[in-house]
Amino acid sequence: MILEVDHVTKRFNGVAAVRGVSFSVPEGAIFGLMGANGAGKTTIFSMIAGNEQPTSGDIRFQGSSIQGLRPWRISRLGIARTFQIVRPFPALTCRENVALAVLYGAGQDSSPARAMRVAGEILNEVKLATVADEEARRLTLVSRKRLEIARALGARPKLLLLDEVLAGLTPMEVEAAVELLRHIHRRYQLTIVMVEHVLRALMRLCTEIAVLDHGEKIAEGSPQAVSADPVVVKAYFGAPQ
Amino acid sequence: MRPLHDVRIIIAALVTTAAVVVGVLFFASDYFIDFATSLAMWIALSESWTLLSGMTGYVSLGHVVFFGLGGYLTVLTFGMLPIWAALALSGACATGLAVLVGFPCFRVRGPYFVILTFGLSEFVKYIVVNVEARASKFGRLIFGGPDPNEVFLIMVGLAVAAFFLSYFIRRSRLGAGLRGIREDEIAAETTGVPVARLKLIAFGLSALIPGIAGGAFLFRSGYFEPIQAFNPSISFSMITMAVIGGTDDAYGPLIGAVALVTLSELLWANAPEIYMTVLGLLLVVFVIWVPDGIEGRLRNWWKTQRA
Amino acid sequence: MLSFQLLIAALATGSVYALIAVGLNLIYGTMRLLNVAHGDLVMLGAYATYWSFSLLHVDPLIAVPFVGLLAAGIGAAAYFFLFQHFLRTGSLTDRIEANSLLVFFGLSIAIENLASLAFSGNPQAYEYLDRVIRIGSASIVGNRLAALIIALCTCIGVLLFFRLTTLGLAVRAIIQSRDAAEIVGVSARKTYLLTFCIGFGLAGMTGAVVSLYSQIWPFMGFSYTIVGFVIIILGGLGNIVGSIVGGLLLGVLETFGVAAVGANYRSILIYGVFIAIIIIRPQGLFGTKSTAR
Amino acid sequence: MSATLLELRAVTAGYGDVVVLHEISFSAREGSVTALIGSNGAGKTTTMRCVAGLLRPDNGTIAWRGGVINALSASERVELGISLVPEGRLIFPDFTVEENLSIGAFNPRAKPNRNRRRDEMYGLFPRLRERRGQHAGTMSGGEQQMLALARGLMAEPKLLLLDEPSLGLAPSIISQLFDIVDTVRRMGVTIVIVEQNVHRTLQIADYVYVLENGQIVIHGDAQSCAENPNIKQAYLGLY
Amino acid sequence: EKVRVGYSISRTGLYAVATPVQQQTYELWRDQINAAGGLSIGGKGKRQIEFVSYDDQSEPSKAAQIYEKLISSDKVDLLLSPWGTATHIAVAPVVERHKFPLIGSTASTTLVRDLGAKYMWFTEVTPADFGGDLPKLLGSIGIKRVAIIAMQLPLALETKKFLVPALHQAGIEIVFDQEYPPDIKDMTGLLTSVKGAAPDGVIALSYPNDSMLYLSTAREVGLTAKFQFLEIGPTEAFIQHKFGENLDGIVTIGHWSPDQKAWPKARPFYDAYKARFNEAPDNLDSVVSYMSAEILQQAVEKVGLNHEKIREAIATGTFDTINGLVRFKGATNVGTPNGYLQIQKGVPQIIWPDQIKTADFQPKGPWK
Ligand SMILES: Nc1ncnc2c1ncn2[C@@H]1O[C@H](COP(=O)(O)OP(=O)(O)OP(=O)(O)O)[C@@H](O)[C@H]1O
Ligand SMILES: Nc1ncnc2c1ncn2[C@@H]1O[C@H](COP(=O)(O)OP(=O)(O)OP(=O)(O)O)[C@@H](O)[C@H]1O
Ligand SMILES: [Mg+2]
Ligand SMILES: [Mg+2]
Repeated sequence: MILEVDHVTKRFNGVAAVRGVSFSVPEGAIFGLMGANGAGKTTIFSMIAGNEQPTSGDIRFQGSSIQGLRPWRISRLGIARTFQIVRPFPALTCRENVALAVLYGAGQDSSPARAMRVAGEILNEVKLATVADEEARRLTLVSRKRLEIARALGARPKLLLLDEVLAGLTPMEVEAAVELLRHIHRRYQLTIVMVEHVLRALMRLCTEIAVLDHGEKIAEGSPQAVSADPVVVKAYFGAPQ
Repeated sequence: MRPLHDVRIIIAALVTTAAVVVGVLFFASDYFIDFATSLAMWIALSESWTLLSGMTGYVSLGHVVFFGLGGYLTVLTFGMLPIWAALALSGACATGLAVLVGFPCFRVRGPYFVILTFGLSEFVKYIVVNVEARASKFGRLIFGGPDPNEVFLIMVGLAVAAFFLSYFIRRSRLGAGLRGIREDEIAAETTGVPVARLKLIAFGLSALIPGIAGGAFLFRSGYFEPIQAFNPSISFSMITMAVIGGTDDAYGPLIGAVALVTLSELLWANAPEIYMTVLGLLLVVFVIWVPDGIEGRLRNWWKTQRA
Repeated sequence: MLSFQLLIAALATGSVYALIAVGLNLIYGTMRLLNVAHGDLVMLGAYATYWSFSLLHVDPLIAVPFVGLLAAGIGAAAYFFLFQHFLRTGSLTDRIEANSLLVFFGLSIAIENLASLAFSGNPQAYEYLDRVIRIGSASIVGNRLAALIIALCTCIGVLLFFRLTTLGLAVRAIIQSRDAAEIVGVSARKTYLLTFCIGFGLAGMTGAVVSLYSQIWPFMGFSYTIVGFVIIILGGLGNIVGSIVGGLLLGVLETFGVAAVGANYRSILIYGVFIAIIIIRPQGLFGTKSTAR
Repeated sequence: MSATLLELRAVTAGYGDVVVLHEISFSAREGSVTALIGSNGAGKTTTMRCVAGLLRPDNGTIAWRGGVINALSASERVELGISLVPEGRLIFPDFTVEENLSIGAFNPRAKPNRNRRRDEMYGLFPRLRERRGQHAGTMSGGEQQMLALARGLMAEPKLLLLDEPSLGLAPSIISQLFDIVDTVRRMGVTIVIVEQNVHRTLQIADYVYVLENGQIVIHGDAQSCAENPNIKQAYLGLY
Repeated sequence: EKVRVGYSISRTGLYAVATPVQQQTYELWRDQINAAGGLSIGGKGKRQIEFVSYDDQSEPSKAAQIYEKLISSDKVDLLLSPWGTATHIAVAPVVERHKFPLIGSTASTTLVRDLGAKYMWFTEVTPADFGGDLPKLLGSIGIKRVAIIAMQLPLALETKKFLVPALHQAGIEIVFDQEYPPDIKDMTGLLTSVKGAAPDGVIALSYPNDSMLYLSTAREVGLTAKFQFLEIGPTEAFIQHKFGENLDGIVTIGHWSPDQKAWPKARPFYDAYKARFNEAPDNLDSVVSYMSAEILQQAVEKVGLNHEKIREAIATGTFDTINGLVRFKGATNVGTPNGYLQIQKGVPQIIWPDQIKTADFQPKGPWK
C-alpha cells in the first residue's frame, strides 16, 4: 500500500468536512474518489498533500506517517497534487511553471537549464507544447487544468492526486484525456488518486473507487459494484437514473 | 527563470567596471569621486532591495534598518577592529537581524508586511536613539577612517557584488523558487519549494550588503546620528531606483540607480529651486507611463529592433 | 495614573489620528494605493484654512467643510489625470503596492516642495479659540477641544455613510476582484472616483482641524502619513471601525503609555505594540483573515 | 416570433495582439435559450466576456434591443439586465456566502427585492443556506459554482449568460441546474449558455451555435443540430 | 565682475523648517552690501555679490558634496555656512582639504573643538556654555528644584550633558528627568508627571515643534513653575503668533537683543530685517548667520580674496558685529558672551549675564 488514509477527520470551526475516513491505495493503482459536492474529497487531498492538517487520524505514505509535515516535504517524498480551483504561477510561462516543479519537487534537479528542457518534454507529453512559452494567465481554463497536471508531473511524484482535471471537456476531449492519463500512468509508473464527477471516465480508468458523502465513506469497491450500489445512487445521483 | 548567464556579459561588466574605476581614480576630481561613490552605493542598495522585494513580492519599506545598523556597528567598533572586520561584522549582523525578524515578519504578507517592515525600522531606530541617549552620546564623529578613494573602492566592490548576487540568483534554482513564492506561495510550497526557508535566505541576503554599505557610508560622512542613519527616505530611495529601473532582472536596479543619481545630480546643480519638484513629477510620470521600468522598455525596444 | 486629564488628551490626539486613518484607509485599504502623500493633503488643508483665516478672516470652523470639498476636488483630479490610467494598467496593478508608493511619493515630493516655494519654509500658526476650558477635573484649550469634536463627528459620519450606503460593500468587492465586481454591477470607475474624493476630502479636513492647534509648515505631512499607516494596519485594512478604534488606541498609548513607562520609550512603545499586534494578529486587530483555497 | 434581444454583428475580439474571435455574428431572441458549443479554446468564454462587457471588441457591434452597447461598461450592462455567471466562478472569496448573494443584487433594479430573492436562492440550494456565514473562498469547488449561479440569478437578469455552469457539479446538482435553467427561462428570462454537457444542453436549447477557432461554423435550431452528424460526432460522442 | 559666494542650505527635509531665517539673513546681507555699492575687496574697489546656493535636502553628506562642488567645480570666491551642526561637521573635512576658509554659524557643539580645524570657525556659543551657565542663572533667581525634559536630538542631549553636572555642583535638585523622542505628538503624559514632581523650574531642552507642544500642554495641565525654559522656539515668529501673551515669562537661550545699547549695529539690523521680511529676526539663527557674514566681509575688506590671507585675518583679527566684538581662539568665538533671554511683553530681553542684560528676570505669571 503506497497510501493509507486512516480514520481521518477534519473539522473547520465546527463543520466536519471529513469524518473518520479510511482507505488505502495499492502501489500502481488508479484509485477513484467520488461524492456529492462538498463531500470532502478536496479536503482529503489537501490533507494528504499537507496543505491542511487532519483534526485526527493518520495518513501514511509508503508505510510511514506524513502527519504534520510541511507541504514541500511531502512533495519531496513523492506526492503531487493538482488544485481543483487551479492556481498556476500566473506570470510565469508554462515551461517555467513546470521547470519550477522539476527543480524543487521529488526530482530535486539542480540545474535550471536542464529543468527547462525536462519541462518542455513534459509539456509535450500533456499536449501543451504549443503554448509552452505563453504566460500561464493567458491560458483557457481547460489548458490551465492541464498545466496543473504537467506541473504535478514535473515534481516527479510516485503518487499523483488529480482533482477534477477532466471537468469542462467535451465528450470527445474526455476520451482523449482518458487516454492521456493512461499513458502518463504507465510512462511515469505512477499511482493515481483521482476525484472526478465525469463518471464515465472513472469507470474506465479506476480499479477501485471510494464514495464519500457528507464527509463519510459510504461505499468502496470496483467501479461496477459502486455504481450499482443503491446507497451511492441515492446519495450521488439523487433521483434514480 | 531568466535565460542562462552569459559569460560575455559578465566579462564585459567586469572590464567596464575596472576601466571606470581606474578612470575615476586617476583622472576624476574629488567631486566626481564623491559622486561615483554615492552612485555605487545606491546601486548596491537598490540591487539588494530587489533581492527580497523584487523577487518574492514581499515589499520591504524598512530596508534602511540594515543600513543604519551597519553604520552603528561600524561606529561602535571603530578603532577597535580593523576596517574590514568592522564591515564584515556589520554585514553579518544585518543578515542576522533579517533572519531573526524574518521568522515573525513573514507571517504577514501584502500590505501588512510593507508597513510592518517600516514599523520595524522605526522601532530599531528609536532603540538606538535611546541607547545613544543613555550613553550621553549626541552624535559620534570619527577621524582617521579610510580616505575617499578607499571608500570609493569599497562601494564599487559592494555594487559589483550586489549586482552579481542578483544576477546569478535570478538564474539559479533559488531564484526560480523565489519567483514561485511571488506568484503563488501555496502552490509553490505544494510543488516542493521550502518557502519559509527561501524567504529567510532572500531576506538575509538582501540585508547583507546594505549592512556593509551602511558601515562604508559612515567613513564617507564621518558622523553618526541615529535619526539620520535610519532615515526612512533611504528605504524609499532604494525602492524608487529599483522600480524605476525595473525589477525583472539585475540590470534594472543598476539602470535605475544610474538614471536617478545622475538625474538628481544634474537637476540640483542646474535647477536647484525646482529640483525636488521636478524629481517628484518625473517619478510619477515614469511609474505611470513607463510601468515596466527602463530596463523593460529597453528590452522591448531591443526585441522589436530584432524582429 | 488614570486621570481624566490624560483621557481628554488621549481623545484629542486619538480622534485626529482616527480621522487621518479613516481617510487613508479609504485609499489604501480599498485600492491598495499606498498613499504616502496623504499627509501632504493634510498640509494643504492646513494652509488653506490658515490663509482663509489670516487673509479673508474666515472662521476656521466654517472653513472646515469647504477645505474638505477643495481637497475632494484634488482627489477627483488625481483620479482622472493619474490613477484612472494607473488602475487600468495590468502591469501596474500587479505590483500595486510598490508602484503606487512611488507615484504618491513623487507627488508628495512635488507637493511639499512646491508648497515650500510658494509659502516659504517658515512655519505658521494662528491664535484661535485660545481659552482654556475646564471639563470636570480636566482642562483643555478650546481649539483642541474643537478639533476633538470635529474629528470624532466626522469619523462617525463617515462610518454611518458607509453603513447606510453600499459603497463599503462595493469597495470591498472591487479589491477582491475587479471583474467580479463589474459583473454584479459595481462600477469600478465610479467607486474609485468616489473613494478618491472622500479619502482626499477627509485628508483636507484633517488639515483644517490640525491647523486649529498646531504649527503649519510644508514638510509637516510625513509624520501624519506614518501615523495613519500604523493605525490602518492595526485596525485592519478597509475596516473603518478598526481605524477609529485604532486611532483612539494610539492616542491612549501616546498619553497613558508615556505617563506609565516614561517619554523616552514613547516611540519604542508605539512601534513595539504595533509590531506585536501584527505578529500576533496578522490581519490587524479588527481585520478578518482572508483565505485561499 | 419574439424580438431579438441580443445581437452580435461581425464581432472581432482578442487579447492584445492575439485575435480570438473572427467576425462572429449571432443573436438571441427574447425568452429563448441559445446554446454556444465548441471545443476547448474555441472562444466561447471570450464571446461571453464580450457580451458581458469585460472585454471590448476590436471590431463589430454588440446590440441590445437594437441599440449598440459597445461603449457600455460591464456594470452598466448589468443595469440593462445582462448577468454573467462566469467560467471559473469569480466569486468574492473574502465575502461570506450571504454577502456574495447580497452583492449579486447590487444593481438598482434588483436591490429592492434582495432579501426575498436571497431566500429563494437558499431554497434552490440548501447547501448555501447551511453555509451562509462561511467565507466563499473556503467553499468546495461545486459549492462555489452553485454560489456563482445563485449570485447571477440575484441580479434579476433579463439576459442570463451561463459559462459552463455545470463545471464541477455532481450529477444530481447538474440535473437540478438544468431544471433551474428551464424554470428561469419560463419566467421570461433570455438565456445564453455555454456547456460541454452538450446532450442536456441540446434538450433545453432553442437555437445552437457551434464555435470553432473563433468562427461560427454551424448554427441552427436545436433539433436539427442534434441530428447533425458533425455535431453528433464531435460533441455527443459516446454518450 | 561679481564676487561669487557659495553655500548650501536645507530647503527640503528634516531641517527645512528651521532654515528660512538663515537664508533670509544671507539675502539681507547681500542686498545691503550690493545697495552700498558692493563688497570692498582689500580696499581696492567694490564688487557686487552673487550667491551660488544649493539645497542639501537636510542630508549632511549631500552638503559635503555640495561644498566640494562649490569649491572645485563652481570655483566660488567665498563660502557661507550651511544650517545645522551635523551639516557643519560634514562640511569641515572638505574645506580643510581645500584650505578654504569658512565661518560657521548655526552650529553649536563641542565636537568641533576636537576637529582641530584650521579653516573653520564658529560664531555660536557652545552647549558647554548654555548648558553649563544655566545653573548660575537659576542660582541668581533662587530656583531650587528643577525638572528636566529633553528631546533625543544632538543639541538637546549635548546641552543636558553639561547642564546636569553643573546643576549638581550648584546644589540644585533635579526632581524629574526624562527624555522624549523627536516624533512625540502629545505631552500630556509627560507634563502631568512633571507637574507631579512640583518643581519650581522646568528646563525643556526642546526644538521648535515640541516647544509648541510644550506651551499648549503646559497650559492645559496647569504647569505653574515660576521658571520655564525652552531651549529653541520661543523666539520663532510662529510661536509668537500662536501664543501671544502666554509666551511672556518663558526663558530661552540667546545672547542678543536689539535693545542692548553696547552694540550699535544691533538695532539697525533689527529694523532692516523687520522692514524686509515683515517679521523680527530670530534672536539666534539670524544673528549668528549675520555675524558670520559680517566677519567674512570685514576680513575680505582688509585682505582681499586670497584664502590664505583671509584665514590669517580671521584667526587673528577682532571684528565688530551686531552682537559686539568677536575674536576667535581656535575655532571658538571667545568674544560673544553666553546669555539667556526672557520673553517680556512679547519682546525677548536679555536677563543674564548682568553685563549685557536688558531687563530683569520676572517669575512666570499664570497662564492666560
Ligand atoms: N476552511 C474551511 N472552512 C469551513 N468549511 C470548509 C473549509 N474548507 C472546506 N470546507 C467545507 O468542507 C466541505 C468539504 O469540502 P471539499 O472541498 O472537500 O468538498 P469536495 O468533496 O471537494 O466538493 P466538490 O465536489 O464540490 O469539489 C465543504 O462543505 C466545504 O464548504
Ligand atoms: N487573457 C488572455 N490572453 C491571451 N489569450 C487568451 C486569454 N484568454 C484566452 N486566451 C486565448 O483565447 C482563446 C479562446 O479562449 P476562450 O477562453 O474563449 O476559449 P473557450 O472556448 O472558452 O475554451 P474552454 O472550453 O477551454 O473554456 C484561447 O486560445 C486562449 O488561449
Ligand atoms: Mg473538490
Ligand atoms: Mg471557456
